[in-house]
Amino acid sequence: MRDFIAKYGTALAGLLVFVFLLVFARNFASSANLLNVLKQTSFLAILATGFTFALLTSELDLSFANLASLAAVVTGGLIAGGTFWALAVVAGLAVATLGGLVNGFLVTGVKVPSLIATLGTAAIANGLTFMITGGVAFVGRWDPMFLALARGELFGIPVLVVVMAAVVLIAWFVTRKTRLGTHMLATGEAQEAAHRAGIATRRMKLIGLTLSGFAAGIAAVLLVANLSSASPQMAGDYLLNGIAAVLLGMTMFEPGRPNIAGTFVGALIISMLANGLVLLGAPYYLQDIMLGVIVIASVSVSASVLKKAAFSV
Amino acid sequence: MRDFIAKYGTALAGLLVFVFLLVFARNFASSANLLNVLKQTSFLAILATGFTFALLTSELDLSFANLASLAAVVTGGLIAGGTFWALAVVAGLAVATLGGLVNGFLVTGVKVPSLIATLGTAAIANGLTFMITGGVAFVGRWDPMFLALARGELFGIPVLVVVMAAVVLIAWFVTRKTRLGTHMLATGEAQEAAHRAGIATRRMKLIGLTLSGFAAGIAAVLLVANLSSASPQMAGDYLLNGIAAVLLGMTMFEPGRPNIAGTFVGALIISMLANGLVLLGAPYYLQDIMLGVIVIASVSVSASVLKKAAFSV
Amino acid sequence: FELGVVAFQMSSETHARVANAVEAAARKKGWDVVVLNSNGTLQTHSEQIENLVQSGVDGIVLAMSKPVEFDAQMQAVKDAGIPLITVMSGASPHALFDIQVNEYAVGSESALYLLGQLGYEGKILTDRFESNVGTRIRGKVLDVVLSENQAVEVVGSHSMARTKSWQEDVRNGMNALIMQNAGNFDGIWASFDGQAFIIDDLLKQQGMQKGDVVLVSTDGGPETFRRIKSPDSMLMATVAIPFEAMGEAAVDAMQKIAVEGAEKETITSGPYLYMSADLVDQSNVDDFIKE
Amino acid sequence: MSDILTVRNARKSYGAVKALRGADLSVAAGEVHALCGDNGAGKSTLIKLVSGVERPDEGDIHVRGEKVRLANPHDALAAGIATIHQDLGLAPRMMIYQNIFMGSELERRVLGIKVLDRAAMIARSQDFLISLNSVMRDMTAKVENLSGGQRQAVAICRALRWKAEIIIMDEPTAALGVRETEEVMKLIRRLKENGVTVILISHNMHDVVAVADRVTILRGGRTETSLSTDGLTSQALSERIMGGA
Amino acid sequence: MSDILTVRNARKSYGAVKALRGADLSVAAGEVHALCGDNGAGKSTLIKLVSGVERPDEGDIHVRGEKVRLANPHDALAAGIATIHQDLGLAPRMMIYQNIFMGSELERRVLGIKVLDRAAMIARSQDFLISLNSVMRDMTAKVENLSGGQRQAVAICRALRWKAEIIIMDEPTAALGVRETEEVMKLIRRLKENGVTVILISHNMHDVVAVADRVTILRGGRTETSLSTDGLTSQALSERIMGGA
Ligand SMILES: Nc1ncnc2c1ncn2[C@@H]1O[C@H](COP(=O)(O)OP(=O)(O)OP(=O)(O)O)[C@@H](O)[C@H]1O
Ligand SMILES: Nc1ncnc2c1ncn2[C@@H]1O[C@H](COP(=O)(O)OP(=O)(O)OP(=O)(O)O)[C@@H](O)[C@H]1O
Ligand SMILES: [Mg+2]
Ligand SMILES: [Mg+2]
Repeated sequence: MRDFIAKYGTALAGLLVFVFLLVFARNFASSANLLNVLKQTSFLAILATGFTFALLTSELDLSFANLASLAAVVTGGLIAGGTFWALAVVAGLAVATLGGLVNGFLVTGVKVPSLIATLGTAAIANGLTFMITGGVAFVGRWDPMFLALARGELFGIPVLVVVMAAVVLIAWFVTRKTRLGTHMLATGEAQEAAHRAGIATRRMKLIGLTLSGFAAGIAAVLLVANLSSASPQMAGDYLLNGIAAVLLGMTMFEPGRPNIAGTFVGALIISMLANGLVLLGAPYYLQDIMLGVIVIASVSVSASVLKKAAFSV
Repeated sequence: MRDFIAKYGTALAGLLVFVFLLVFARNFASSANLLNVLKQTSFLAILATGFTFALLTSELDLSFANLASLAAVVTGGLIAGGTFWALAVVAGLAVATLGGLVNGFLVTGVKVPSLIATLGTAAIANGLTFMITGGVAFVGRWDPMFLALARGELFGIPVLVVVMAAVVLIAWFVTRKTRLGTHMLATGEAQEAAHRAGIATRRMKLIGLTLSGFAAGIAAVLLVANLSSASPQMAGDYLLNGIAAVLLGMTMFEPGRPNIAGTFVGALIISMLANGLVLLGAPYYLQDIMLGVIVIASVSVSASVLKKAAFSV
Repeated sequence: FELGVVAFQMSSETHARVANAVEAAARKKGWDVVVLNSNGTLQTHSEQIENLVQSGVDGIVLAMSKPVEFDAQMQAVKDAGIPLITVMSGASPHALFDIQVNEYAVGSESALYLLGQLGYEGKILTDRFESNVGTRIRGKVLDVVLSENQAVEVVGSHSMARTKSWQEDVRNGMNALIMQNAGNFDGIWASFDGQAFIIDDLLKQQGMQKGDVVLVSTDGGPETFRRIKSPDSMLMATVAIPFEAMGEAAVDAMQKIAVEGAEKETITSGPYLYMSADLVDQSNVDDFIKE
Repeated sequence: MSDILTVRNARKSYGAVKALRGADLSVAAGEVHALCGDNGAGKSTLIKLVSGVERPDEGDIHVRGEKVRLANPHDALAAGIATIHQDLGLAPRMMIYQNIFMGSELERRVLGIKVLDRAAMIARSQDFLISLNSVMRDMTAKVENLSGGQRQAVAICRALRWKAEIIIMDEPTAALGVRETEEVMKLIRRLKENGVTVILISHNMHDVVAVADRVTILRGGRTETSLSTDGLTSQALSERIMGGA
Repeated sequence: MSDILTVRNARKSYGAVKALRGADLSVAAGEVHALCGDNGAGKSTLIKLVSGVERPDEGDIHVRGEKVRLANPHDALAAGIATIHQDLGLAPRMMIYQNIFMGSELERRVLGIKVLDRAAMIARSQDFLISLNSVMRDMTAKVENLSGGQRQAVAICRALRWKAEIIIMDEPTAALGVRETEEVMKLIRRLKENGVTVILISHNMHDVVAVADRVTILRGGRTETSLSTDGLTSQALSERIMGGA
C-alpha cells in the first residue's frame, strides 16, 4: 500500500485534478479542448524527455530551453532568408544537437560539472539568439508544408501529438528495454560501479546530454512551425516548466529516478492545469499560485510515504 | 601545483579578466567605478550567500529570487501605502524568511524534494507579487532614511558595501568556524552519517533554507531602497546569476563544495564582467556570451586538474 | 457577458496598465473578466488564446499581441464567432481592429524634442531595449533622426540585457556610462519611462539640477508627470501613451459591437483605431496631473 | 551482574522482508557480548534499533533497567550508547579529524564566542589513532583517500570519542589486517577493563571466543540462544551457528 | 606453469602518498594466488592497476606474456580479468539481477530489434546465487536493502558472470558469515578446478592457507616476498606479515 502510494501518488493526485476539471471547468471535457491540451503538452513533453535522458546519466542540462530558442531562430532565420524549409529544419536540429554535444564534451572531456557547463552554454546560446535576431522576430507566412509540421493532421490526429507520441514512446523503449538505456541508468545511479563493470560511462553522459540537445531541436522546429515565427528567448520559459515536469515525473512509477513515463505524466499535469485554470476563469496570478500549490501538494502525497527523500539531484 | 590550480584556477582567471579590463576598458580603473562594481556586487553576493547556505546542506533553493521579488513588493507596497519604513523593512524581511521557512518545512517535514518544493514556492511567490501589484510598480519619493539603506555611506564607505561585507563575513565565520557550520556541512556531505553521529540533520536543512530566504529579504530591501521602486519580478533574473555565482565559487578554495569565499569571488567576477563590458561598449548580447565563455573557461582551468568531477549537486 | 483578456507580458508595466484598465472598465459594466498573463512567452500566449476560445468567452481583448505570430489563433477566435479587439498589437484580418498609437510618430516626437532642447548639437547617452517592439522602433527612429543631425553624437549607449531584473541592469549600466562620461554629455534618451526614473535618480545622486542635462523618454503616467513638474528631477519630457484610455476604448467598442450589435464601421473604418499620444513637458504637464 | 541493556521480542519488517521476528538480547554491565549469525540473520537490524537508527515495529528496549524510546541516534548517544555501523558511518569528503569529532566538535571561546578548536581536535584525533597503533599522520587527509582498514580505524575512533558506557561494533575488524585486528582486540579488552560494555558483531569465531564473555546467536530474525564462551572453542561456536534448528 | 599475469616494478602515488613504490607480482596460470599485507600496504592499489581502474605511474603489466595497457576497466575485462573490488562495486538502488549483469546484459531479438531479456537475466542470477548457497530469492530486490553479506554475494556473482580467466577478489569474505565464507572457499576451489586463475586478497590467514597455492606479501607499497603455502601454517604466515623487515 505504501509502495503503491509512493509509486502512483502523484499520478493519482493528477487524476483527481483531472476529474475536478471535468466536473467544474466549463468545456474542459470537450474533445476539442482535450485534444488542445494534448497539443499544448507536446512542446513541454518533448523538451522534458530530452532533459530526462541527461538526468538519467546524472547530469543536469540547464541549457535546453535556450538551445531550443537558438535552434528556433536559426530555423526561422533561414526560412525567412529564403532557404528551403526542410534544409532549415535540418539546420535547426543540427544546431541544437551540436549544443548538446558541446555540453557533453565539456562535461566528459573537460570535466566541467554539468550544472556549470550547461549554465554557460545557456548564456552563450541566449546571447547568440540576440546576435542573430537583433531582438527582432522572424515572422512570415511560410511554406504550408512547413507549417503543417505543427498544424497539420495525420490520419485525423494532430501532427504535434503524433510527434510527441513517437518521441515519448521511443524514449521509453530505449530507457526501459535496451542495453543503452540500462547503461545510461547504471551510469547515473553509480558511475564508478558502472565504469568498473566496463560500461563506457563518459559516452553515456555524452549521449544523454546530446539527446537533450536533439530534443530541444525538435521542440524548436515545432514551435517555429506552430507560431510561424521565431524570436529570441521564445522557449525560455520552458526551462523551469521542463524541469518541473521531470521532477514531478521522478515522484511517479520509479520514485527517485528520472523516467520517461513519469516525465510525460508530469508534462501532462502542468499543461492540464494551465488549460483548466483558464477555463475556470481564474485570474492570472492565481494560476501561478495554484500551479505551485498543486505541484507541491501532489508530490507530498508520494513523498510523505517515501521514508528517505530519495532524490539526489 | 595541481592542487594550487584546482583551488585557485577560477580566481586566477577572474584576476586575468580584471587586469584585462584595467588595461582596455576606459574608466574601469577609476576608484569611483571600482566602488561602483562593489556596490553592484552586493545584491548578487547577498542572494548567493543565502543560496550557499542551502546548498551547503545539499538542498537547492530555486525560490530565492522570487522570494526577493515578493519581499520587495511587500516592502515597497507598505511604504507606498504610508507605513513607516522601518516597519515595512521588517515586514519584507519577515515575508522572505517565512518563505524560506516554508521551504524548509516542506523539505524536512513533508519530505518534498527541495527542487520541487522551491520551484513550487517560487511559482506561488511570483503569483503573489502580481496579486499585490497588479503588474504596476510602486514608485515614489520615499523617506531619505530608507533610501540611505542603499545609497548612504558609513564612514565614507557605501552602506551597500558595508552590509554586503557584514553578511559575507558573518556567513564565512559561521560556516568555517562554528559548530553550526560544521553540522550543516556534514549534513550536506553525508546526511546519513551525520544523522548517525547525532546531528539534527533536518534542523540543519531547515536552517539552510531559512537563511536562504532571509538573505533574499535583505537583498530585496536593499534593491527597493536602491531603486526607490518595487515591481514584480524585479529580482527574477538573479536566480540564474546567483546560482552561477555559487557554482563558480564551488570551483575555488574548496573545490566541489559550496563555500562563502568562493561565492563572493564568483559574484564579484559576474558583476565585474557586466560593468566592464558596458565600459568596453560591447553590444548587450555579448554580455551573455562572455559570461558563458568565462564561466566555462575558468571552471575548465580548475576542473581539468581535478581528477574526478567532484560535484554532486 | 464574459470577457477574456490576455496581456503578453504583465511584468512590463505598460502591458499591465492596458490589461488593468480593460478589467476595471469591464467590471464597471458588470461583466465577468478573466485576465491572463503570457509571461512574454509566444507559445504561452498562443495557448492562452486557444484556451479562451475553448472556455467560450463572449469577447477577447489582447494587449501587446502579435498578429503575424498568432494568426492561426486569431483566426480560431474569429471562426468561433468571438469578437476580438487588440491593443497596441498591429492589425490582424481576424480582429475587429487594433487600438494603436503610432510608435514611429511617438519615436520621432521624443527624438526631436531632445535634439531641439540641445539645439541640434551636443553629446548624448542612450538607454535602449531591443527585445520589445515599441521601444525598438523608438530607438530606430532616433537613429534616423541622428543620421540627419550629425552634430549630435552618441557618446555612450546601454542596452537592457535582462527582461526581469532590468532595473538593476539599467542602474548599473547607466551608472557606469554616466561616470565614464562625466561632464561630457548634454542629454539622455531613454526608451521608456521606467529606465528614465532610474537614470533620473542616478543623475540626482551626482548632484545635478533640472536643466543640467536633458532627459527624455516615452510612456507617461502619474510618476512621470510628477517628475517632469518637479524642480529636482532631470526628466524634461515624455510622450504620453494613453494606455488606460486604450483599455477603456476597447471595452466601450466591445459593448457597442458585441452587446448592442453596432457595426464595426461605426467605430472605425480601417484596421486601426488611432489614439493620440501627446508630448508632455513642463508647459502642459499640469493638464495631465489628475488630483 | 545486572543487565545494562535488554531488548525484548523485537520485531522489524521492511516491506515484505521480516528482518526481525522476535529477537531478544540481554547484555550485562561491563561484559563483552558477541552477536553472531548468518548473513541476513538480522544482526545489523537489531543494532539499528538499539542505536536509534530505526524504530522497532514491536518490542521494548531497556537501558539500565529503564524502558527507553530511542527516536533517533542522538537519543541513543545521550543514553550512553555509541555505535560503529557496518556501513555509512563516515563522510568521505571530510577530513579524518572532522569525522572523528562529527557531532561533538570541540570548541573554545574567543572574545566570548564559541569557535571550533581545530588544533585540539587534530591533536586528540592523533592520540586516538595512535592508541589503535595506526600509522596515519595527516589528520586533515580526506577519508575517501584512506584504505579500507584505515577507514575502519577512523570509525572506531569516532565511537571512542563519545566516551559511551556501551559501545557497539558491527564487524569492526572485517576490513582490518592481522596487526590492526589485534589492536582492536586489545582495545576491546582495555574498554572492558575501564568498565565499558561492548557489543561485538563478528564473523570471526576466533576473535569472538578470544574476547567475548557471552555470545547471542541470531537465526532468521530470532534469537536462537545465548551462551557463555567459557570453555567454548571457535570450532564449536561455528557449528553452533551453522547447525542448530 | 607459465605466468598468466605479471606486474613489474609498479609505482603509484596519490599526491604526496606513495601507495606503491615498486611492487612485483607473478601469478601462474591456474593457481590461487593470495595477496597479503597490512592495511594500507597497497594491495587494493595494485589490484586497481591490474583491473584498469587506475594507471600505474611506472611499471609494466603482462598478461599471458604480452605487455598490455589497461586504460580502463573495459580493457581489463576484455583481457579476461574480472575483479571484485573492496568497495564501490555495486549500484545500490538497482536490482540484484541488474547488478549481476551490469555491463553485459542479456538480450533477445524482437522483430529484429535487440531487447533486454529480463526473464533470462533473473533466472541466471538465481542460478549464480544458488551456487553460492545464498538464500536470496527475489532477484528484483534493490541492493541497498541487502545485508552486508548478501551484497558481497551479488558482487561475486557479477565477477563469475564474466567467465573471466583471471578473477581477482579483494577481500570477498570480509563481510561474510561462517557458512557463506565456506561457500566462497568452495567456489574458489571450483574455479581452480575449471582452470580459472584466482587472485585473493584476504586478512584471514586460515582462509589463505587453506585455499591459496602461493602468497605474495606487500609491505609499504613494496613486494616483501612471494612464497608457497606448502606446509605453511596460518600462524607462521601471520608472523611473516607482521614481522619481516
Ligand atoms: N532497509 C531495508 N529494506 C529491506 N530489507 C532490509 C533492509 N535492511 C535489511 N533488510 C533485510 O533484513 C534482513 C536482515 O538484514 P541485516 O542487515 O540485519 O543482516 P545481518 O545479520 O547484519 O547480516 P550480515 O552479516 O550480512 O551483515 C536481510 O534479509 C536484509 O535483506
Ligand atoms: N585515491 C587515493 N588518494 C590518496 N591516497 C590513497 C588513495 N587510494 C589509496 N591511497 C593510499 O594509498 C595507500 C594504499 O592503499 P590501499 O587501498 O592500496 O591499501 P590496502 O593494502 O588495500 O589496505 P586495506 O587492507 O586496508 O584495504 C594507503 O595509505 C591509502 O591511504
Ligand atoms: Mg550486518
Ligand atoms: Mg584494500
